[in-house]
Amino acid sequence: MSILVDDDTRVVVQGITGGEGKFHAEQMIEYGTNVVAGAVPGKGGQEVGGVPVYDTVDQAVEAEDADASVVFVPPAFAADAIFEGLDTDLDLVVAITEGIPTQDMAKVYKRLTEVDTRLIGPNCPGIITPGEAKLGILPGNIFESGNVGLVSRSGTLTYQVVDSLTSRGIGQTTAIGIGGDPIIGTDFIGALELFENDPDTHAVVMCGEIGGEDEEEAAEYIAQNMDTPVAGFIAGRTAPPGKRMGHAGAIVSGSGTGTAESKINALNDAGVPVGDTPEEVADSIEDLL
Amino acid sequence: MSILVDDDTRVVVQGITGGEGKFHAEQMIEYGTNVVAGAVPGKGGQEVGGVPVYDTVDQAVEAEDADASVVFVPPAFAADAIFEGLDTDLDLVVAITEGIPTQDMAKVYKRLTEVDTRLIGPNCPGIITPGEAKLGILPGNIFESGNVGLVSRSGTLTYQVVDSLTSRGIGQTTAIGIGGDPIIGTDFIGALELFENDPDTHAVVMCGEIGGEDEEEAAEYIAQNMDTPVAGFIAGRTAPPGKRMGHAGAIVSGSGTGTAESKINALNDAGVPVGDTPEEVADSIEDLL
Amino acid sequence: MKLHEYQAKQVFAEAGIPTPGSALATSVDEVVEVAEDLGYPVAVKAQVHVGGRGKAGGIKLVEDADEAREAAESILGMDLKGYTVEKVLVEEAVDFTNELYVGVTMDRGEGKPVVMVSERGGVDIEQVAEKDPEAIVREHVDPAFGLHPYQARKAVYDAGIPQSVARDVASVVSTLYDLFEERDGSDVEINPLMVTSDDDVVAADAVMNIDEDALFRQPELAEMEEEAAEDDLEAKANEYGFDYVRLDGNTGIIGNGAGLVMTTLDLVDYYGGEPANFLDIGGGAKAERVTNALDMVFSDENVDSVVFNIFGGITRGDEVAKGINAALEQFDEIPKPVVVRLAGTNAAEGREILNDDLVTVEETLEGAVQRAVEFANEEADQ
Amino acid sequence: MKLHEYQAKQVFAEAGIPTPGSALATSVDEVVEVAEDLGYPVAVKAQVHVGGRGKAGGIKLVEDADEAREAAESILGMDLKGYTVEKVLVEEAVDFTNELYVGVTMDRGEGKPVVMVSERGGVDIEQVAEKDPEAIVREHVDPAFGLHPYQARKAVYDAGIPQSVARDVASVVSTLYDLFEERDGSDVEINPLMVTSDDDVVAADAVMNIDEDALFRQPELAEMEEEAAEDDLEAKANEYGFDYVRLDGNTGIIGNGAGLVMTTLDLVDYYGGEPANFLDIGGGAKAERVTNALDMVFSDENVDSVVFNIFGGITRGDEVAKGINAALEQFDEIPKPVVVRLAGTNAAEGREILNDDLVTVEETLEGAVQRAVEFANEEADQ
Repeated sequence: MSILVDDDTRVVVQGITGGEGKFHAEQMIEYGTNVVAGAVPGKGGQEVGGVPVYDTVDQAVEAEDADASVVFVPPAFAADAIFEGLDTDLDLVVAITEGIPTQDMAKVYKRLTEVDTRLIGPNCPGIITPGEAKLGILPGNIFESGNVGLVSRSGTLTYQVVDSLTSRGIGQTTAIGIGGDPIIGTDFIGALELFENDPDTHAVVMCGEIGGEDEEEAAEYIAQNMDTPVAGFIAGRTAPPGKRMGHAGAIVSGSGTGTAESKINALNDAGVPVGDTPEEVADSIEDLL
Repeated sequence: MSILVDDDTRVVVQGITGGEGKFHAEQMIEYGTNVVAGAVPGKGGQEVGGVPVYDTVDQAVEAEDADASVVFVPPAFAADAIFEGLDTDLDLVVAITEGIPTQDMAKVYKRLTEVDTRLIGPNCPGIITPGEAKLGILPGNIFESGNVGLVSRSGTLTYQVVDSLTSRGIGQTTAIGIGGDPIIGTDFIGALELFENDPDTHAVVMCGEIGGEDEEEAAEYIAQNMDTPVAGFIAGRTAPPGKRMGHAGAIVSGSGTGTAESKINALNDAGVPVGDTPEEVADSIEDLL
Repeated sequence: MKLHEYQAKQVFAEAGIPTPGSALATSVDEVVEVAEDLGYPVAVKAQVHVGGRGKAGGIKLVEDADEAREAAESILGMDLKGYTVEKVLVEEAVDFTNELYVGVTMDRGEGKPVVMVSERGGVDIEQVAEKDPEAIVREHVDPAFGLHPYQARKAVYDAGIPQSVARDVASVVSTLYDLFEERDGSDVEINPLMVTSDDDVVAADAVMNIDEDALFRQPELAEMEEEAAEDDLEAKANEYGFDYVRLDGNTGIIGNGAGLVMTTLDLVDYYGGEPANFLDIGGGAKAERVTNALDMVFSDENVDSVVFNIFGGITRGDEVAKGINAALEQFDEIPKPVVVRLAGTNAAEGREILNDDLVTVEETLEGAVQRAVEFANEEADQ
Repeated sequence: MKLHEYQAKQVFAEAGIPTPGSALATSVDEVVEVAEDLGYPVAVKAQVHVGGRGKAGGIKLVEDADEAREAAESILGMDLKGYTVEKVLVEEAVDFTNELYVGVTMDRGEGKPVVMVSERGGVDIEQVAEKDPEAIVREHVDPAFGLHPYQARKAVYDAGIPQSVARDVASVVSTLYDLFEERDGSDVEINPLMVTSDDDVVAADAVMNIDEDALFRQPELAEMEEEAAEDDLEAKANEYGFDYVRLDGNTGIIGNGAGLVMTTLDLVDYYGGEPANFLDIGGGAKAERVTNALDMVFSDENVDSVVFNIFGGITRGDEVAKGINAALEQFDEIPKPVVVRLAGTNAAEGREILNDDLVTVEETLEGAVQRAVEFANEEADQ
């Protein structure tokens, strides 16, 4: 089993005719993802990688019965594309785009309270259920099917941890990059809840980083609601206050909230071992399984 | 019994220091309504009619444990006042103000889908439970306690019908003026539903007028969901298309929707007798009781 | 409140919607002059608030100065469904390959603005809506968010607008929505939105109706309103602050409260009369407002009698009666018979007070209306 | 992106928020000249992105020309927490009776903007927030609707702002929110908002931080950014389009992906080294970007060694290795030792390709970091 995406997921790629969109749509298809359509205004009637392109998401969903979309649309237009996905009654929208203005995302976040669609991202690598489907830019070949769930605010850090797991023969049910922005659709708790309810996920890796209080809230959630064991990692222990560390969301505020220390303590208090290095996280998972 | 308001309703008057607000707050108190506070920015600490005034609705509710408000605020500021009422977790907001821009009301209408508070109005005479409480500008002395519910888009037309009922010795459970604007908080169906669920309401008078399709939808609701008998009246049979008949909402569109004929037919089809004159409505109610 | 085509086009053009070159003219010479400046062919279009101007002869396409003069002579001063044409818009004729429809209005049932796009422009869109509703694509807008750009595109693509102009049409739709929102529109339309052989789009007509309740925050449009008012009586009603609608009959009607006034109209009709107007004087009945209301009704030369129907609610009937007396006593002679019906709080006392020498007092609404209709029929027979 | 006080005040003043009379000066003479124009007393305020300027001697109140000259001499050119002061704002001193705080920021947990008002302005508001959170009233804003006027009033009244200035403060709050929204603010504050003895309110300081991801639609503010940049290396990073943060250590760090780069920093610290910077070169590793990244890191004279950590995901390791080789071969001599760690797809092939003459190749992240820290320590010891 897996969470959110699998063999049956029928995917629309929003922005499929752009450079990134085209490249990753083809990669997704190559991985075996059931990409059924693209959606790009003005490009209706074209084909990319054998997939028909429609002018609107709605038309793509109508014609190809899609239930998920991946957004590869430049930052200035990405929030609009996400709204289009959310308003089209999909089950899942995955927004890869980095650099969406925060106030655009605040509006999207409001809209999320009004619809049943789940949003992953933005500014995320996407989601993968190894061997079945990937929606996003994750390198499929480093993943292996198995029983560890993975949720992370970061892309390459995820790959680093997955690489350690896979090289030890530990496979994954599903891996989700929730994204490095201050406002995201699915937070740690949202992902952890899904893993907790997935009988095939026997342990979860949670990779956090500085900024916000999402990890602290997740720690509380884990302590109160999870039977599935969790191992953690927090990036940014050495980050100075007030500086944005690459991700728009990775910033320790001047008043000292969002520090790695606070997050590590919260996780430890919740019984979650937090590795000092990525390899230590893989060690913990080996212990927990 | 009654619907929505009674002896226990604790009322804040928004705009109590204005001419209208002051006059009607005093009338409401004189009628026996439990007016516990006023709210007017910048007038906190004053008193009107023995009632303390606060700067915000929130402060009034906190201090006086109010659960309903009546809005007597000029049109330019009325939507803001309604938002303030809706966001303060009241059970009921009654907006008397006439002339609120429709687009302001569209935003209020959206907000109504997000809160549990009920809005009556705007551009309405308010609501009265005879002998217990009135929130609005209705002339209390023409009402009498009894077992007929009344819901109307119009003020003086309501009084006309009530006068006919009372003079025949037929009293009322509650009378609601839902308002003459194109976008209102509580429509006919909303009010009819409450009357249907009130065991003391044995019959309902529904006074509609031209414009919109609210009466047609109410007719369908009556046919499908109501055991309580309803008698109807529709004003505006002689109104020409494209002209606003006093109320912002009372207009037969150029394409011919919103006509009195369509409404009368729909009500007749739902088994609702529609009087040619107000007296005929009172006749029907006598028959139905 | 309706803007004239030329006013709406000015607003549209300022917002960036392409419109044909044009100028307003009020005389035949001016029409020819403007036409020469623009270059032929031009359209000469009557500026009156009447639908179907084209069919009624209010729009003419002209190829040269002679035709322009002829058209101007026939249109300026003509009577178009009761309105005298005083202004015409002289406008470049657009060489189109296709006519589209775009509009934004308030869907009161949904409580939301709705954007409409159709490939079937250039005809009576309300007929299209009735006979072939599928031909008009509707996209509702959440007023808290405003129109998302994707929604403009969706409406355009779903309406089957050709790819070659889809982007431009979507842009017009977005601008139109912005105008609707920023200018407190109640109904904003372009019909037709013409597509030229170069795949440009041009607003060949323009409708812009404004929410009257929002004019207080639209001073620029409120100024246009004065210019747009056409009926003297309706202009007078604006001045007095009355809700007034002029009708064709001969029984004048004054009352308080829209629903009750409408009901009075309906009863006039029910009892065989013909209502001359709708006039709501609002709450209470102060002498000055009563005077103004009577002035309005008597200014309508069709009026043969007046029914004055007041339901005293909070305001007591005796006070209302005093106001009515004071107003009536200002007339040397009451020009047409007036029937007064007074109901509600202290109605009996009020009826006592009313001056029987000046008016006929009736106790019931039905009785008052019947009496006024009789008076009107008598006067009309004289 | 942070605006300077003088830039933020300019934006606030244009939006209608009252600010004291002021002018920017870059020389001692200019300070005196401006001060004379404004009239004494004036404040001379260092324009650098440093908190607690007052305590650090960056703000001086002066009463006459001599004092102004003295203040200008001490502040201009001074080192304020690592930044050299090149500009000062000379500003009318406000005679205040009370100091308030108003601000708007994004509450990321709620996903909503939040308006903040406090009667306890003029001090470090973050300390107030920590020690006496009740003293700051917070009102969350639904971003679809924007700030309702009642919310501005509610925040002001709940904060206990006196009736005499409540209306003006609410108006400043509304304007501040509009700026936050229209200018894509991430953090907009006035601390203190001074209340004068005439019950006027004046923004005595101004903070305006802009969402960097929104600068594309804020051209006017983007221009101010250049003016505001203070660190040469950070300016260079902007030019190259890198996410770069300068730190105090001597181990340079280059990597791809924010999380992985942060992790590399943390490991440098974990293994006893000190990170010199955060530098994310983003996806892939084209030769040009690698060259630029190395240029950046070597431009920092503190750097004694470099760890280059690339996780090849979609981009294959062999391709990454070629890019790194090509970049390194452009150097006549590699200024400081570089350790490369390559992981992910085709990592082994990539490691084979890497030029051992120019860099030290490590297989694991831990190994690479340890090696780079050793190099840094060795270099530092020389």
